[in-house]
Amino acid sequence: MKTGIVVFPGTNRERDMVQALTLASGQAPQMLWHQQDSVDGLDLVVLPGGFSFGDYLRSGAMAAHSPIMNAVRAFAQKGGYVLGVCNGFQILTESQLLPGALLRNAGMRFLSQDCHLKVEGRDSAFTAGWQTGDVFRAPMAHGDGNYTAAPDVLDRLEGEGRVAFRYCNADGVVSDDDTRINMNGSARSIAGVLSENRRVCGLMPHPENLTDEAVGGTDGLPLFKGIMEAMGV
Amino acid sequence: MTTAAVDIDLARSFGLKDDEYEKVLSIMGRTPSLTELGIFSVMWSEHCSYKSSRLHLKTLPTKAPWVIHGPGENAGVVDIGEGLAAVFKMESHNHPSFIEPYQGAATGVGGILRDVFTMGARPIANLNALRFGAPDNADTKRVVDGVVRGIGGYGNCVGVPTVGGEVNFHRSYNGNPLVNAMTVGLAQQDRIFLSAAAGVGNPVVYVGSKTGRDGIHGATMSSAEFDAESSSKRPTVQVGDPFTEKLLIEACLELMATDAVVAIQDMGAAGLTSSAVEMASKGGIGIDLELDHVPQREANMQAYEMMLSESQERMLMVLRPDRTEAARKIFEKWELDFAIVGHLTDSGRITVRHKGQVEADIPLGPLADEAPIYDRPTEPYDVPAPLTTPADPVGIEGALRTLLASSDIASRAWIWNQYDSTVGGQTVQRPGGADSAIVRVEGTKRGLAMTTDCTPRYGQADPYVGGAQAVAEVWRNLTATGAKPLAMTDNLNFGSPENPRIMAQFVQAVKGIGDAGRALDFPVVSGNVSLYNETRGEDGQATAIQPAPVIGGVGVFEDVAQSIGLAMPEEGELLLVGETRGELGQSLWLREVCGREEGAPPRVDFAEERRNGDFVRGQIQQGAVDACHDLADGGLLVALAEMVMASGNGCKLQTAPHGMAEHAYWFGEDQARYVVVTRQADAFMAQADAAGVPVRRLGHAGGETLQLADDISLTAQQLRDLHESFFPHLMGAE
Amino acid sequence: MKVRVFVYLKEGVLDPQGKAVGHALQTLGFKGVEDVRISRVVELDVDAVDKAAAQKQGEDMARALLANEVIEDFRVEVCA
Amino acid sequence: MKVRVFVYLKEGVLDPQGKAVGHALQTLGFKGVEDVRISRVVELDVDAVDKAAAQKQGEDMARALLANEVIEDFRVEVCA
Ligand SMILES: Nc1ncnc2c1ncn2[C@@H]1O[C@H](COP(=O)(O)OP(=O)(O)O)[C@@H](O)[C@H]1O
Ligand SMILES: [Mg+2]
Repeated sequence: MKTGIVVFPGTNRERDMVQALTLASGQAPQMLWHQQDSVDGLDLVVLPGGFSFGDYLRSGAMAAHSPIMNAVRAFAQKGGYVLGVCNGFQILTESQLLPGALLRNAGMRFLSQDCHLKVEGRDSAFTAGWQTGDVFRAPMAHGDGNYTAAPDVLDRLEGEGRVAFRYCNADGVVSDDDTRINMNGSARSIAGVLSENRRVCGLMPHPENLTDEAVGGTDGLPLFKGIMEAMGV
Repeated sequence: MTTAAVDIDLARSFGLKDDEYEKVLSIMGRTPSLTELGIFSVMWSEHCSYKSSRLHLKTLPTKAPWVIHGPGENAGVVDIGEGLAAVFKMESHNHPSFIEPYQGAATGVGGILRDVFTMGARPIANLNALRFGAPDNADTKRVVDGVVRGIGGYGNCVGVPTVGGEVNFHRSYNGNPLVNAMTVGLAQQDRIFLSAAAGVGNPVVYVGSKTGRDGIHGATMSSAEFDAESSSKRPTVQVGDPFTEKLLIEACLELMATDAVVAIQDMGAAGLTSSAVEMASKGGIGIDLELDHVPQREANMQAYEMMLSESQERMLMVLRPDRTEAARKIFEKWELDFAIVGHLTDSGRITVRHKGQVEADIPLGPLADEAPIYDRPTEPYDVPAPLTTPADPVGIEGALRTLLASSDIASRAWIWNQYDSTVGGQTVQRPGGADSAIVRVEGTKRGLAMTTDCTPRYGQADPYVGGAQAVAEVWRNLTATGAKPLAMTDNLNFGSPENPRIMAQFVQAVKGIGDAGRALDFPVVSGNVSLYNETRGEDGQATAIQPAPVIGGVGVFEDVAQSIGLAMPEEGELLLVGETRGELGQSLWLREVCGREEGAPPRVDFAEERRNGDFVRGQIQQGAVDACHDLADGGLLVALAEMVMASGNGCKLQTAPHGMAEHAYWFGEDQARYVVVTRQADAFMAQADAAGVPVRRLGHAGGETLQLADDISLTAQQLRDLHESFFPHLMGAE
Repeated sequence: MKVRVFVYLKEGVLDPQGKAVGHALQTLGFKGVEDVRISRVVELDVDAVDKAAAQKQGEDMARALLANEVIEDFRVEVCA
Repeated sequence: MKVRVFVYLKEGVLDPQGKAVGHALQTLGFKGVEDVRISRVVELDVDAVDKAAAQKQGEDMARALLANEVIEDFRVEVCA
């Protein structure tokens, strides 16, 4: 199986992602520069976290127009797997590969702390490493993670089981209005969503930063194991 | 601007003293041009020349077998094994952070990052030491908000985790906060880059952002005290562009992996002037600059402005001529400006040309060597007498509650939750988890421990102890995680050196740092001096800050898996290592509970410090210790409460020993002490006895409360509620 | 020609920044303040033959990059 | 009354956002684009008896919070 990690100017969590993917699959991913116009031969494309183009204007906006995103779009249309984390999620919504948008955190401050996520369903490669309803810990590090979409879009996402992860507390309690749980103020506590074919996934927190026992724990590892399994690694 | 007549009045307004201007005249043999005067004034400013501090800094210990480069380079370089080196330094951005807290702090972070990656190191961690005015001062909230956002805004964007730091509040910082930023980088020992230029004819290359009229005279400004007029003298505030900095890091490191770079220097204070002068004079060579080629952001920039601009995110390099085009390609890929702005000569002079005119032509030798050095007078300092233990007005529980909620002890989570501490994927201990932050060395089992510390109230009372204690505490914080302390950087923040009392503070603090460093085998490898931290009140009186000789330290683990944190485990016996005399002079208990800032600070005994620390580290490295916390602000009981809050596990404590006031035992700030939690208490005690290290049994880990006696029992949540209330309250409900 | 592109959140999309600023203004004692909305203005010089062409360029740039039409609307002004 | 406060960076102050956006627009094929500056507009409703009072309130709010006068200038417009 071949994975690639896209690097935009300002991307800064690509090394974290290399580490996680290598731990999960035993294979080092390929690095893709944003000006490449092809992702041929890959099975999974990852858009990692960071501040692509400084996050100036809007997070992810300028990256969404990089040459490589045309290739990623075509790749996704053909059923390729795409994972976007944090800035990667913002780029996927800006590219309209995923619905909705990510606004400034409700508290107007950058949030860097652990949150808990609830796995809403295990019928995607990105969630198959857990059981439905599982709760896991993940670090957040973002200023614009406040997920929003029109009410009918939100209804559809829920109806089609395309909410991948929701913010919750350590006991799995979800509470949209509790700023200690849904810290960035996301609509319906949504932390991660899936595309219609469930092969494109975006989420704000960083499971890749908890994949190594020596560095904080392995709570995030099932995400990567699940992807590998789905692709037969 | 070019029309301003150069004379002694102009020289004074540039910050030069009359005799300094005389010296300029004699070096030049004529009246200098405006640009030349500008170059002299910034090169001879306190900030660039260290004219008041240099004599004293020379006394610091700077050598050890593991030191690769000590002071004199952009950052210190230390051997951490496996052919790798830690590269680190601390830098202040105090005055700009009062004027514009966000940009001041942000550009401070940008500047220290450049000092580290200039040397070929990838920055792997940032720390910051912050000192703000009294919580009830009108400016404090604005400054805290801007500084914290600025540090986060810059560090988060460049993708360097901010893993540690410290914060104090005191009224002496009301008009003059301290923002000291430290960066730690990682390099290969055989790929360290220095700034000495070499090779007559080699091109001088400018990379990064374009030059604007930012911060002209920032270097002289940061050496001038604040007064009512300073707002009108404000240079254009420098705005940081962390995105460009990120590109600059990647482009420079990519270039440094080739053999193109002969020398490289960031453009920090005094921009193009200091970088060009330093590179050429360190290389004993001359330099010709053609300013027409400098990438410019604004129209009609004068030579004077370009030479003094402090626009951010710029670097100057000397390249091998045959590699220049390959280098250009790298910077084009990263979409950064790249321009050949001059070349090296054998003239021994800096020559600046603009639009066909020679705007400056100065002999480098005298510019560097004849920079003024002052042995400034000092006035003997009265050190207060030790305090007789005062009566306890509130009881143990009341004092604990007060201390946990007080400004200097309260949880800093509100701050560090705005800093990305995990980016990079190597952060083993985030803020709050251990006495030092711990970052794994990518691709190895090794780790680095890092911390910053200073206790200004001790130094206010006794500057020598202030310097020595800061070093001891840093060394202890590294030790408490199991790391081997390697070296330190310092950031010496003081008032005006022209005041003999302040100069005495400075001299004594440096002496304390030096003595501690020698005794602990903990050399100084880099540092920074920030003077004139004073505010002039309406009555015209200058009030100096509490002196802050801030120390940043780095230690190493051969196997980072052996490191430990401070969180209370579920079980184990609690032991107190070190002798307790119950010293309450200058303690937080005295200040917060009794409202008194009095007495002598706690004694710092280097032999005791070293003996206890070496023993504790040895035990940690053997795997005998499950958690460890050093004792500092607030003393024993505060340390225990911090351990309980970190995990939620409680502990049950024995009563205080007889023969000492209870509050002096629980809240005294005696140095050289640690709390350890171990499941091998008997063996630990026996070995301590053999090593001559005093150890006392404190009680046991377990349960859900911090339990002192039957009537004092606080749950972790109760403790946290007290601890976590200060910042949200200060910053207002959000 | 100078073009100004105003980009603002669509009616119905919560504006966290506007909300925070409104709150802060009230805390500062500006009592009657309501309905704070913050928008972005991108000012730029374009190379256009006439006002209509400049207007068109502004709109194209807004659609292509300056606005995210999922959440934002925009308005273009050509100033002389 | 509706008040608009325009807040923009002072002449000469670096605008990293504008710089990056200008660059991106050129990459997207908008060739003649130059001198991109990004500013913000705060629109709000104030409780004021007349235009002059609204103008004054807008200026007070700009000074107190909306603009950072160290690096930014502002302009207030009252719209009916
Ligand atoms: N207090 C100090 N102790 C030790 N070294 C110092 C101290 N202050 C400055 N230095 C060293 O002097 C050199 C010049 O420092 P500085 O001017 O702050 O560097 P930069 O030009 O990068 O800002 C550096 O090598 C620095 O480490
Ligand atoms: Mg430097």
